[in-house]
Amino acid sequence: MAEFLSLNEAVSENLKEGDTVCFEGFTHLIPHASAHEVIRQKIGNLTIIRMTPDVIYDQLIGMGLVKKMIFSYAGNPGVGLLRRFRDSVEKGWPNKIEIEEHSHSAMAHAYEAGAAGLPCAVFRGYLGAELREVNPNIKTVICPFTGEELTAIPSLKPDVAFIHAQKADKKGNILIEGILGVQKEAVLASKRSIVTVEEIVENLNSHPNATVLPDWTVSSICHVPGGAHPSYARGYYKRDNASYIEWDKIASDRDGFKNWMKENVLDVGVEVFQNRIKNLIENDNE
Amino acid sequence: MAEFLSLNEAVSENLKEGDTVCFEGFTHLIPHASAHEVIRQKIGNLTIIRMTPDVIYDQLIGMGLVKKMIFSYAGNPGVGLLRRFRDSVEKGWPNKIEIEEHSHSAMAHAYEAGAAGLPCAVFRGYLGAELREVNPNIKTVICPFTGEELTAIPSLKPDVAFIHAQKADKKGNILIEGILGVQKEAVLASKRSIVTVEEIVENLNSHPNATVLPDWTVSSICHVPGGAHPSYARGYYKRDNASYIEWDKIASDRDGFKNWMKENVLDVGVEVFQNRIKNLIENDNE
Amino acid sequence: MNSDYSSDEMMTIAASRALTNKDVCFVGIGAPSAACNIARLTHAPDITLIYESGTIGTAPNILPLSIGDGELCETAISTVPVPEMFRYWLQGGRITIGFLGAAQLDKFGNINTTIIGDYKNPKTRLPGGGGAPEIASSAKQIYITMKQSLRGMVEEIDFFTSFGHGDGSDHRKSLNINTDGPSLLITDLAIWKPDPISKEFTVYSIHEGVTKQMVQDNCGWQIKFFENLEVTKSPTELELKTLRDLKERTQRANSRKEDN
Amino acid sequence: MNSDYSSDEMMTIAASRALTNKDVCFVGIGAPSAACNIARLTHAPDITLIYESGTIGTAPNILPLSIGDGELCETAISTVPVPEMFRYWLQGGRITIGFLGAAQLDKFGNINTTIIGDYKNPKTRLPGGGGAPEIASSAKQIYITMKQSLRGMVEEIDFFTSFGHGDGSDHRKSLNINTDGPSLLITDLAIWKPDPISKEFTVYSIHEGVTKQMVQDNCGWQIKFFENLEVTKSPTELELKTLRDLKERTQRANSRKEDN
Repeated sequence: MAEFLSLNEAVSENLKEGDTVCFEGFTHLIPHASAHEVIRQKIGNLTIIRMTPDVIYDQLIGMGLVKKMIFSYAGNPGVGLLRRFRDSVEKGWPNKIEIEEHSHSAMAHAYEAGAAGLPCAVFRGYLGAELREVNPNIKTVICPFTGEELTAIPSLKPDVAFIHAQKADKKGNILIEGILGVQKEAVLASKRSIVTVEEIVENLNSHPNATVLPDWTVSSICHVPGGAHPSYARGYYKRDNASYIEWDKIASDRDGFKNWMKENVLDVGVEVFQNRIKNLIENDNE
Repeated sequence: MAEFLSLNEAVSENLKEGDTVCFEGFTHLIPHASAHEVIRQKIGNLTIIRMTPDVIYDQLIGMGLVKKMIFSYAGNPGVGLLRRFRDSVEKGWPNKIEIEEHSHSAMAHAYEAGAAGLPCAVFRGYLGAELREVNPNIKTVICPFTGEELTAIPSLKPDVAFIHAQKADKKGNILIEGILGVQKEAVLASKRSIVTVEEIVENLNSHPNATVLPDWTVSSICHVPGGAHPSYARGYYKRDNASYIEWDKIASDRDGFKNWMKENVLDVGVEVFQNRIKNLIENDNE
Repeated sequence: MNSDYSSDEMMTIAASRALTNKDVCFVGIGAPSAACNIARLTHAPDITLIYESGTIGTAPNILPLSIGDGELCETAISTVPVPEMFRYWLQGGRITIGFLGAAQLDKFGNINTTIIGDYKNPKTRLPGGGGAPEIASSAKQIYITMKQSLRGMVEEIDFFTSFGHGDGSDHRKSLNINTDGPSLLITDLAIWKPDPISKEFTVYSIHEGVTKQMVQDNCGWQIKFFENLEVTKSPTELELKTLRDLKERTQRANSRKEDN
Repeated sequence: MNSDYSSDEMMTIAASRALTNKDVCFVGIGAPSAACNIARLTHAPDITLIYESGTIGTAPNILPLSIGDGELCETAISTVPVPEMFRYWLQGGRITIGFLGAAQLDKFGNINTTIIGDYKNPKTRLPGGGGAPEIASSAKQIYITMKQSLRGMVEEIDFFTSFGHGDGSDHRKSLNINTDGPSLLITDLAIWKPDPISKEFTVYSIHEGVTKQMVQDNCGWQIKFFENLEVTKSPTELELKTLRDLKERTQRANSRKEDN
């Protein structure tokens, strides 16, 4: 049953040094505030999972909190490469992270299989692709009816999933609308989950087939308006493209990165997020 | 790309003697009008698939159009057994159909795997269950990571899927709302598909995450108001429980069954369906 | 105490008492559905009811006649596609209680709803397993409700539609089934629990006014009783009123439909 | 004829011309996205555009900066979860054209977007494959767009992120890959198609004003040309205006956001 907590409490109660954790969001609804709280609490030695690690994973890596990353596309969408990730993989700063690399299809299947309680995902993947030569977690099974060789990878079952959603109702049911990504699967595949939301409402009043996570599937709910910034929350605020472009420059050198993190993450609290979206609020008249 | 046709044309263009066909609907949106059109056109030697074969499958079987049935629960929901199905299996009238029997979980997985383009579905199923002794299409695969023995069954890939939906837009995109069953999977798993709809509208104006089948995934669309009766269509009319209860009596003897079919199916046209729902129309003031 | 009630009502109410606010029930139609909703309307308002049609967290005002009635969707927190229901919710291990009925039941909680006679040439062809084979292995615990009869409670079932405790003791574990299996049987005459060692269903509580002999006379195997045999408390006024009101609302809603 | 256009514009417009109303395109960001939307806004209004964020049948009024921009969802027929996108829509075989870019490309259409150097100790760590490994095998055909350079079009790629025609000829079939693979390469200088037998990308059409030598000078392998080499028609006024208007709308929308 979901507990309503402050983000500070939710992170310290649910995430431990050495855990396997995912912060999911597919361009939309990326849980930035949660990642910053983890950085402030300096919870390290993490194995971080995400289909599309972008700015927050660059930050976690640059701050030295990451032991290993499982992923399928490490880029700053629409901008370029991830400079802190590259510095770690190419030069070992601040530490050389271990990587387990997959394709999007594989990761999506692995979350889906995790949510479905299966030990592995079976799909048609990696045909002729070299990742299967470098990733020992890509194996095969034979279809017992056609003899076709199919691909198998272990399902993803993180210790903790962080997601950001539009709404929770008073009971703790969570509503996600728009681009859904793999968030529902990530929560259902994980042992524990923390959901930050834009708003807490009396009733969700949602479409019968809308994506709703019942309260008993979630560990903690935190009211964090703006908690996805510079990602966006459909119906609330737009993507802050300028911030993504700026990140490329901020992350380009180690000192610049550290200074920015001190000023914008370590020395501030979760409340800064609601100021950051002020100029991005969705306006129906626009 | 979907063609708008009369149900008569759609059936004769898409369904052939000997085809494998499913009429899907999970209590809600069962395509009764389509099954009756198939019966009028006397297209036989069919392999019929459905998780929950009920009245229309009893009718197809009783009319001698069925060679084989693949299913997981053959009953008249809330009423009892299926008398024409029993007469075929127990006494061979009008012919003894072949059966391939599964569980709901297996059938749902098999449609899902068909939609996903896979040759088989892999899941955790039939543990200790005797169906695996009598159904040679239940096999196993071993998880290459944990060694767990998982269940595999062939994916379902019908020649033709029939479903009933609430709305099509002018372009042919289909909207389904409420209890969704396996209809989307059935259409995507099938080579061809026929969708009867309550209404054709200019724009669906639907929720972004509503269940919509794009026009290019459907073969034919037919405007058949009431086409699910005595099943129901959320937002249009309620389930006609009395008809389900009556069916038990109608199907209880061979002559009564044949007379009813002549009077209510063979000698009438698709237009009768809109009259049958007149007293069942959903009323918001109720 | 109220003695003016039927054994059916006693069965439904006894089953409802076994449910708690923390349970997530996979509900079948009939007695299980009534029991779950009585629990929701009395002592367990926060219980989660899931029907295999994909409706999660339903709170129907009337009892559905089928597992896919519109009422279930209208009152649900969310309605998901059926493949998702079986993959994420049942197989995903999220169900605490699976409620099953049986045409034939043996003492180890194995259930037959497939055929009477031989599978290839059945004497009576029953509906089949539906969701039961995987409910039986995926739900953390299985509660069974059925009216007792010599035809229904048999020494040997004709077909293993869903696996209970097999031949008893650790048979489930030996097949790598890691859930508890049948842990409660509620009949119109008694409440049964598996013996901790043998896993044989053993009478735990006899409904008020019922004798041991009556329970045995309506069961096809030689019954064992727990040592400290209890007596099931009769339905309270509230339980009985809640059940009867629910049934009356249901009947009214259905007849109104036909009167239209 | 209009000669006042960039080679980038020529590349995008040449790519757009290869698309038809019947196509279902799996679209990546950048040049592919622009090409698909120009096709939609000119000769192929009924083309279906799918982005891997789950948006099906989108018709964005401005170009998205990422594959998950809000604009894609708002204009889509339906937005589905990402696992469904990869299972039902890509793996299900419903995509006619997969559009890919490349950091390194070889003559057989094999693509590297993973690393430069050695996988364990890369000189440059690139983003990785994303959707590409399965797009390359599941989409009926693959169209590739990239600007030509000696660094990009190489004799041997450092990593097989996604498989094109492998070593050429029937290498795909021998791996049980039953789709066509790379069937078109559109660069800023030319249009290439695979040789019917060897599957080597061979220049089919040179953009107006470009010479054979220029194409060779910006390609790291020894080029072959089809016998009846064509000249790519320059962009029409309509094509150019549609592309520039789209880019202007996009820029305006993005800068307006920052001005707020």
